[in-house]
Amino acid sequence: MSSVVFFYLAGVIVVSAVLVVALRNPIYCALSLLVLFFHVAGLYVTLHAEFLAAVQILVYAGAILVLYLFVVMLLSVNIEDRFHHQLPVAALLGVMILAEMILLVVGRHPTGASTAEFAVTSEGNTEAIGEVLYSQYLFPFEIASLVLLVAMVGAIILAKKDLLTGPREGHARDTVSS
Amino acid sequence: MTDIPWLTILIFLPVGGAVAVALVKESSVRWTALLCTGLVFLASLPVWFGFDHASGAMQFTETAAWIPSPPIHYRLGVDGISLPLVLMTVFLMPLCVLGSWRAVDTRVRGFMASLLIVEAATIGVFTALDFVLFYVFWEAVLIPMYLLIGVWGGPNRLYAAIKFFLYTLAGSVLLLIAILVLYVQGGQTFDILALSRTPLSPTLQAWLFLAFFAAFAVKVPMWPFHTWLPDAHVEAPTAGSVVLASVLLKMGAYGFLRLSLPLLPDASYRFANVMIALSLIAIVYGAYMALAQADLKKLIAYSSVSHMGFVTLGIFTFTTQGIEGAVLQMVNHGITTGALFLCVGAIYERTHSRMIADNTGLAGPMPRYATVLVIFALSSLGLPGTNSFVGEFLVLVGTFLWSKIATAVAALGVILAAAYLLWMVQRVAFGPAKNGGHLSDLSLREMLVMSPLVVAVFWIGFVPNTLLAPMHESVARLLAARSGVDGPNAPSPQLATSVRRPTPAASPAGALPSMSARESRP
Amino acid sequence: MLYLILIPMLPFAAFLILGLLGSWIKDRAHLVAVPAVLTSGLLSLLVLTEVSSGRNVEIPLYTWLTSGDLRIELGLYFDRLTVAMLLLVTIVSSLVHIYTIGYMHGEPGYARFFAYIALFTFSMLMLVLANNFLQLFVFWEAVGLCSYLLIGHWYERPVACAAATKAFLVNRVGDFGFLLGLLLVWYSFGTLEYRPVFVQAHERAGEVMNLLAPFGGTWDVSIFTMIGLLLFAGAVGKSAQVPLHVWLPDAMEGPTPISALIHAATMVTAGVFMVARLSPLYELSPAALTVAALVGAATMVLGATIALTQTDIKRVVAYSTVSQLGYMIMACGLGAYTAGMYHLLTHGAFKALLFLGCGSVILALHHEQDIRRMGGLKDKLPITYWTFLIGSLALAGFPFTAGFFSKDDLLVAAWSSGPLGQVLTLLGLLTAMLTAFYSFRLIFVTFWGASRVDPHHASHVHEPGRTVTMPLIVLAVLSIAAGYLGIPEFLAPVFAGAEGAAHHGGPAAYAIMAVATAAGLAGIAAAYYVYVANPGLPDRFAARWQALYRGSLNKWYVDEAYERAFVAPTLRAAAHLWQRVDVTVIDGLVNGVARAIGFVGWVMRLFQSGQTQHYALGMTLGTVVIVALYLLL
Amino acid sequence: MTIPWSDLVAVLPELLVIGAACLLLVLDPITTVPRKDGLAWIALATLAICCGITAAHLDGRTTVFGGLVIIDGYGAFWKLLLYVVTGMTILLSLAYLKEERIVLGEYYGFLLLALVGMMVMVSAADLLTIYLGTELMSLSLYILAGTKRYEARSLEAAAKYFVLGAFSSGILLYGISLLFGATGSTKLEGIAAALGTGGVEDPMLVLAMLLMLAGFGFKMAAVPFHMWTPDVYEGSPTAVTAFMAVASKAASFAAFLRVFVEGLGGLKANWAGLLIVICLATLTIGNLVALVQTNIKRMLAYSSIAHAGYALVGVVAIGSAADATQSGQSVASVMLYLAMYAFMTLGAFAIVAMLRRNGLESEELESFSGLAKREPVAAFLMLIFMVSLAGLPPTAGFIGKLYVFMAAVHSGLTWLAVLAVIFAAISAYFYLRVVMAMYMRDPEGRGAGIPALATSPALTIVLTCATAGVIMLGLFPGPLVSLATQAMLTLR
Amino acid sequence: MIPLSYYVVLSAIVFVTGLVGVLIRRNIILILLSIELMLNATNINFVAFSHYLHNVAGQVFVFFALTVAAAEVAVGLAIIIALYRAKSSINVDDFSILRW
Repeated sequence: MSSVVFFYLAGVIVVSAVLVVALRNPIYCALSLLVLFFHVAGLYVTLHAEFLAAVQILVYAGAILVLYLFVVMLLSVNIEDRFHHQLPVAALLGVMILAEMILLVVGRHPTGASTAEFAVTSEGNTEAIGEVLYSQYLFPFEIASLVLLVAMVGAIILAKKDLLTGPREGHARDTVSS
Repeated sequence: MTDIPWLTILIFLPVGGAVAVALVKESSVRWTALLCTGLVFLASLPVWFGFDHASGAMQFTETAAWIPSPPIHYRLGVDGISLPLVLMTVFLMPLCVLGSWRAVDTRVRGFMASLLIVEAATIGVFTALDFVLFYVFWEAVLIPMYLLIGVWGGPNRLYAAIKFFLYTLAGSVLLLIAILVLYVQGGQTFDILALSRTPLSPTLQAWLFLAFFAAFAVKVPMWPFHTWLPDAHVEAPTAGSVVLASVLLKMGAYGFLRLSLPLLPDASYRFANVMIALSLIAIVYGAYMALAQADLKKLIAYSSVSHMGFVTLGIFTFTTQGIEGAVLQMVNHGITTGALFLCVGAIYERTHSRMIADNTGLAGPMPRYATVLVIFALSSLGLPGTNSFVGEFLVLVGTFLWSKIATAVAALGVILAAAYLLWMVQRVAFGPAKNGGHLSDLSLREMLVMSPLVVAVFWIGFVPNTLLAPMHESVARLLAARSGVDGPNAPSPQLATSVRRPTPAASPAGALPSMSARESRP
Repeated sequence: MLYLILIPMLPFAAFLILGLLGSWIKDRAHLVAVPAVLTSGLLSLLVLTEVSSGRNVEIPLYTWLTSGDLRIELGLYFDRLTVAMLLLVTIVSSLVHIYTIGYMHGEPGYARFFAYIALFTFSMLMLVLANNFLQLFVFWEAVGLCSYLLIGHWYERPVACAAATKAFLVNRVGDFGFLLGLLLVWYSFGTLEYRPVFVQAHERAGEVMNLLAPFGGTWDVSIFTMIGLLLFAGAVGKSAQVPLHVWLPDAMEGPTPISALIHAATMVTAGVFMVARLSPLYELSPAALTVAALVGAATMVLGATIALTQTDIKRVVAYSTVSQLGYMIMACGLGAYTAGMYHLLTHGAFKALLFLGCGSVILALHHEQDIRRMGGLKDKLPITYWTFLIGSLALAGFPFTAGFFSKDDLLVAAWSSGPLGQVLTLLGLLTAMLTAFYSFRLIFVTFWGASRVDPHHASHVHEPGRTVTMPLIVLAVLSIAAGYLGIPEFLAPVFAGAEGAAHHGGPAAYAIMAVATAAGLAGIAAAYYVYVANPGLPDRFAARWQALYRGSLNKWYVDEAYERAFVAPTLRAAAHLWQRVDVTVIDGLVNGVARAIGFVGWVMRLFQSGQTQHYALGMTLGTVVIVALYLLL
Repeated sequence: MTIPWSDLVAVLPELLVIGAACLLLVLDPITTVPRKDGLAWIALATLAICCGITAAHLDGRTTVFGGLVIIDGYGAFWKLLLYVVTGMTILLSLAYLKEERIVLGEYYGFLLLALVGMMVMVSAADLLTIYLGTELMSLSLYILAGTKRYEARSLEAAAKYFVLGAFSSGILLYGISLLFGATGSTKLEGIAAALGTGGVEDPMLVLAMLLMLAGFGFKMAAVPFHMWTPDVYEGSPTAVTAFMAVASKAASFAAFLRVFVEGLGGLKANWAGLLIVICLATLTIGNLVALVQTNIKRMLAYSSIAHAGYALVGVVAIGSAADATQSGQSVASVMLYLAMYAFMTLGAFAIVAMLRRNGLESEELESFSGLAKREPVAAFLMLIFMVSLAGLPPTAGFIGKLYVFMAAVHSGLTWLAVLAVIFAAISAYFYLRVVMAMYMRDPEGRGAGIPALATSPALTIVLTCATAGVIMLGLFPGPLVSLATQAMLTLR
Repeated sequence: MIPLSYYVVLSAIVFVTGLVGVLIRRNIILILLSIELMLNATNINFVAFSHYLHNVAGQVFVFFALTVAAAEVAVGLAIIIALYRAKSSINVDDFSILRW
């Protein structure tokens, strides 16, 4: 049963991932990414990480992706006519890397933990995470908040319109006309 | 007397002078520089007179901790080998300043400052007893010299300057690694004297020798690493050429003497044949090159290659005479070649050409100049009674003990030297005056520059012992250290003190025609 | 004894004074130089008295240099040999000094000239007085220097400068051997002082060295032969022996007094003196002596043959000098040192005389040197003529002149030295005839016959002043008297060890004397027959024996040969070596490396395309490559 | 849930800087343009205080927050260095922003936030903290790179930096995840323990290690992860470039060393092998491509790559060191090298930043022509920095190289040292080109066309500090050496 | 029960896909999407490992990774907008003023 679920999820994840990369229309890409997010969340559930699953849906699907779509719309990005000309090299490379990884990862002699039969019960649940987050992970939490702060302020600075034209574009080299 | 740190004074007085030059007002820059170099010369006199001829040990030594770990010290000292070189340096510097009194009229400040820095650094090289300190001074010479050539040089100066810089640098970086290897392998110390007491495996010695060789051979310069020299000389301003020829080249030879021989005795001895071969090539080849030159400075540059060949030749004969001759020859070359460059500079100031063809028959309009030129030319071709003869003769004596054939080849160089120098004199000094009487003869200032050199030429020529006496003990010690080592082919102890015809065992195979009569003699 | 030091030092002092204050002293230079040289001449007479009483004097000067066990003490060594040379040098030098006053009068380089000849006198004296090999060599070179400076005295003349350079270089070639010989002496004996070496030499006769040792072969040669030959190379250069004789005739570009002093009487004889001085060494090496003898003989003949046809008055005398030096070297080579030295001294007198004679002729004719534009001068220049005649007679070995005695001694000694000697004696006799011929050719062409002098000089050709003529007279006297001073007896003790009882006398001696005299007279007669009796003859001879004539006239093309064989190739080689090897190969490599590095950088730079995704690709690719490397290794 | 106060005290410097940063961000809108300089001075003051606090941590080693953060001498050394560098950058920016007329109070805030990120990086004991620190630093730098947005180059730089940065951090994160999988922990000591108990053979470990290498390599600008460097350095505002070139490189090296020595120490042999390749590549590319640059900033970018290569020589020496003391000395050598490098690079960038031509920043090599004629002092300082970068005595650059190479020789990597030193000789060429331009060429253009230095007190201070650093550390490196040796001991 | 390696392989595939996406898409937005793929692959790893190793740290890591991802997206999109305003293009290969 569980394996069926896994293979379903895995299949969809892989396919949607490929689609994200392969589709021409950005909108479709974003949407297939959305599909991917949901299935990843599903995967989390099967791994007893319900909290993360929820966050995945909320943050990724709810926030990030919407943001993407918003920007795509805003900039009215048209359909990408062609891939970057280094496609063949990149593809080849991708295959090689995949081969290497699988070689290295699967070729490892399994440590006892990996094949352990008993399921994880307690770790997955929310308060466990909450507990650690606010006690021993307090400091990283703070840093994370700073990261977000930087992101916010930075985004504002970068996107603020009035700052766009330099005060001295008069003699500024290759000045941007806005 | 010795409680005053004379050597430190010698090194840092010029540095102070450079700072002063940078600060004083434009008009008095020259005088400041002259004063400073003069003071340095005076400061060297106590060292000269206070030096104890009877001891070959380092004297006027100073030690101060510099960097705790690894233990790098500020360690100075002079012995009979470095003393003459220091003296020569401080003796020449005031003349350089005087010599470029008029020649340099742009950015005099920087010029004099660079000159003083070079002086400080070279004195440092000659007196440093800590390997890192030595290296620091060694490299510190490069930048000011680079500026001297590149800023105040001739039309093609950029090329010459960068070539000089990179070539010599490329050689000396390997020295740095060698130093580190020595430190790691040789008992965790940078003290040159201590290192000279630590035995190293022959293979390691060989590698280190090659590294040293890269640094020193380029500096000397030995054939075939000499090609930077003509370019640098031709483009450099007069004083630059003088410093380059008289002082910088000596650093290389001094390196061989102070570092290769004592630290790597076996390797030095093993490579001796190669070194001698290169020196011989340099002697003859340089002379040939000089024959082909139409540019006075190039001619003298190539003659330097030839003369420095004598120096390296003498060093690697491992004989008292050879080494003492080499050291003396360093000083001689410094004086004579420096003087010749000053001569060229003097004429360049007048005719603005270094070409022989443009400066002919100067004896008519400039008798004093012609006299001086002839004197230095004769000194340079090793005429007895002048300084170079003594040096070359001693080197030849030393070489003769090493190999008669080598001596013959070297002596060939003497003939060729006579050829290109006299030919030069014949064209430049004699013959019908080309650019008529309007050339002014040497001015009082120029005579002030030349006369000390003339005196030096003849003084060393007639009383060489003044310079040789301090050397004896140090050289003896150097060779004793060599023979002390029980290397694969260590010579008999008596070879060290004075090589009275070394036994074939002591000499590289076939280097010496053995004299069957020897055996019959007590 | 210390006053002896003054002998060399007075001229040196004169040199210093003139050298430093010359520009101020100017025309008063002779007031400094002449007294100095005269005084040292007188002092040498004092030494004569010292030495003739059999005592040799040695005065150490100072330790010149010490290094290891090499220790050179300069010193003065007086014995009969040196004193004889001393007198020759000082006397001739003094006379030349005086002569110069008149000859160089009004020249711009007046003071300089005196300074140089004073320096030369000093150096020559030191050379003669040397008590060790190195001192000998040092002043050997020093006199060479003076000769160089004096030949080039008129530096505006390119010819003169060229001649000066040539003289110096050719001598250097000889000195190359000398230097090596010197080193070998030190190497073998551990000292460079004469007497220790001589002492050791006797004990160590027959010592050999293997020349092929470096190449593993064996070729044992007596060290004395090696030393002898190497040192002799120096003599060959200095004394203008074949094949290094080429510089001497060119040296005639110098002022005539110089030719008299340096290139006739003193410096050029240094080689002979050296061989004589080192006779104890040479005695131990028959081979070296034989070489010397043969070289001497060759030079003797060659010089004479060339002298026959030269038209430049000074060159004729110069070649005769070459030839006479050949005589002396030959004599020494045959072990007849006394005779050699004897001839050296007499020759010094009459050859100086001849040169000074030429000088006064040239002076009278306003620097005309070509004998074809002379003639009939005997009435205009009586003193010159008569002195010149005496000189020529002495040169020709005319009976009862100094030349007669010395040359006769020489030939007799040569004959008595063995079969080789006898062969060479015959050559000597032949040469004697040639000598007589060319010297009287000179007399007849220059002083006899009709005047061919450039007309607008002809009118006021007159005998030069007393300063010029006086030396001529003195020398003329000497060229006679030198034969009666018992010089051989004076010198003999010096070489007592060297030459066995090479006594003269016996029928052979008289025979040779007779033949030599005959040869001389024959030569004179022939000259008279050809140049006075029927003047047409020379041209016909020339026409008849074209080749011979040309050869002789062009000095057997030796100079041209050297030019082709050595000078030109060297210069060409130098130029090629520079362009092809130094600039192209060696420097090319250096710059090539630099350029290559730069090029690599330029290529690598192209990877930096500015395309973000290329960069990403680069990162990935790099990772993959590294993994691959890791997996492989 | 309990808030560990003691731990909070331990990270007081971080908290202070954070506070200052927030303060600046808040104050910025309410301060008028002329008084914005005040913000900079606030930042400086904070840094001064932090120096005081951190200096107290120079010895000893305590882990806080359940082993996520570690307060030790090693971190303290880097922090002190970072304070100094940031301080100088702030001063430089004072002059620079005024010159470029960029009115942006947040600027200093971001500098400080980046500093926080770096501080976290150097004192992190857990891959999570390191990751967060890195991201904080990077994000701030992305934005700073883009602050000169009226110049397309600045934007492009920001974009490239961001894309590649995100890419590399993705790779890094993947590596971390694999490492977590392989060792079952994200704490360095946990990892070390896991490695200690076998599992070194695990190929997944190798992959993880490699991916992390790529991630850090990107920040350290090591070949082949260097390609962003020239573009971003050239495009960013010069003051920011200086900050990137010095501070972020130093922090990345610090974190890198901590991870690979403390965490992956067990894999020394493996990563040393990989690093030799990277190191050689870095030296080659950095030095050779710099030869052909005509834009000073770009040249300095390549030179910074090259210097990363020299520092890597020291790292390789750590990897192949025979015993603990040697590896310790090697660590110290790397620390010293980066410290020395910081001063000379900052100095060079300061001069480049303030070199003005027609009132514009002029980065072309030609614009240095004849600088010595009109700006003797500036030219001389630039000369000193160039000489130091070339590694010639008697400057800091030489001492740094001396130590790194000694470490290499100690670890038996003489051949590597030889190669490195030869590259150093080659590098002299492009540094000297600047000297050549300044001293041996004549200025082209006239009037305002002639480049001149826009001097200001702030700049004077920066240059004084830099020069003092370069010269003093060159002549008397003793104190710093002992400091580094002492700090190095706390790294295990 | 699914072996751990399955998850790892899955994440590897997703990761590589994202990586290739970064290499071949010209539109910055899509490049960012690809990067998101890579991050998700990472997260899958973390969660899987934390599950199998009974270690909650992995999940915490994912949590923070999410946060950072969000932040990156914010900054990234801001840059994109600025770029778009400046050049009216968001194709990466249009930006190559800076090169060589």
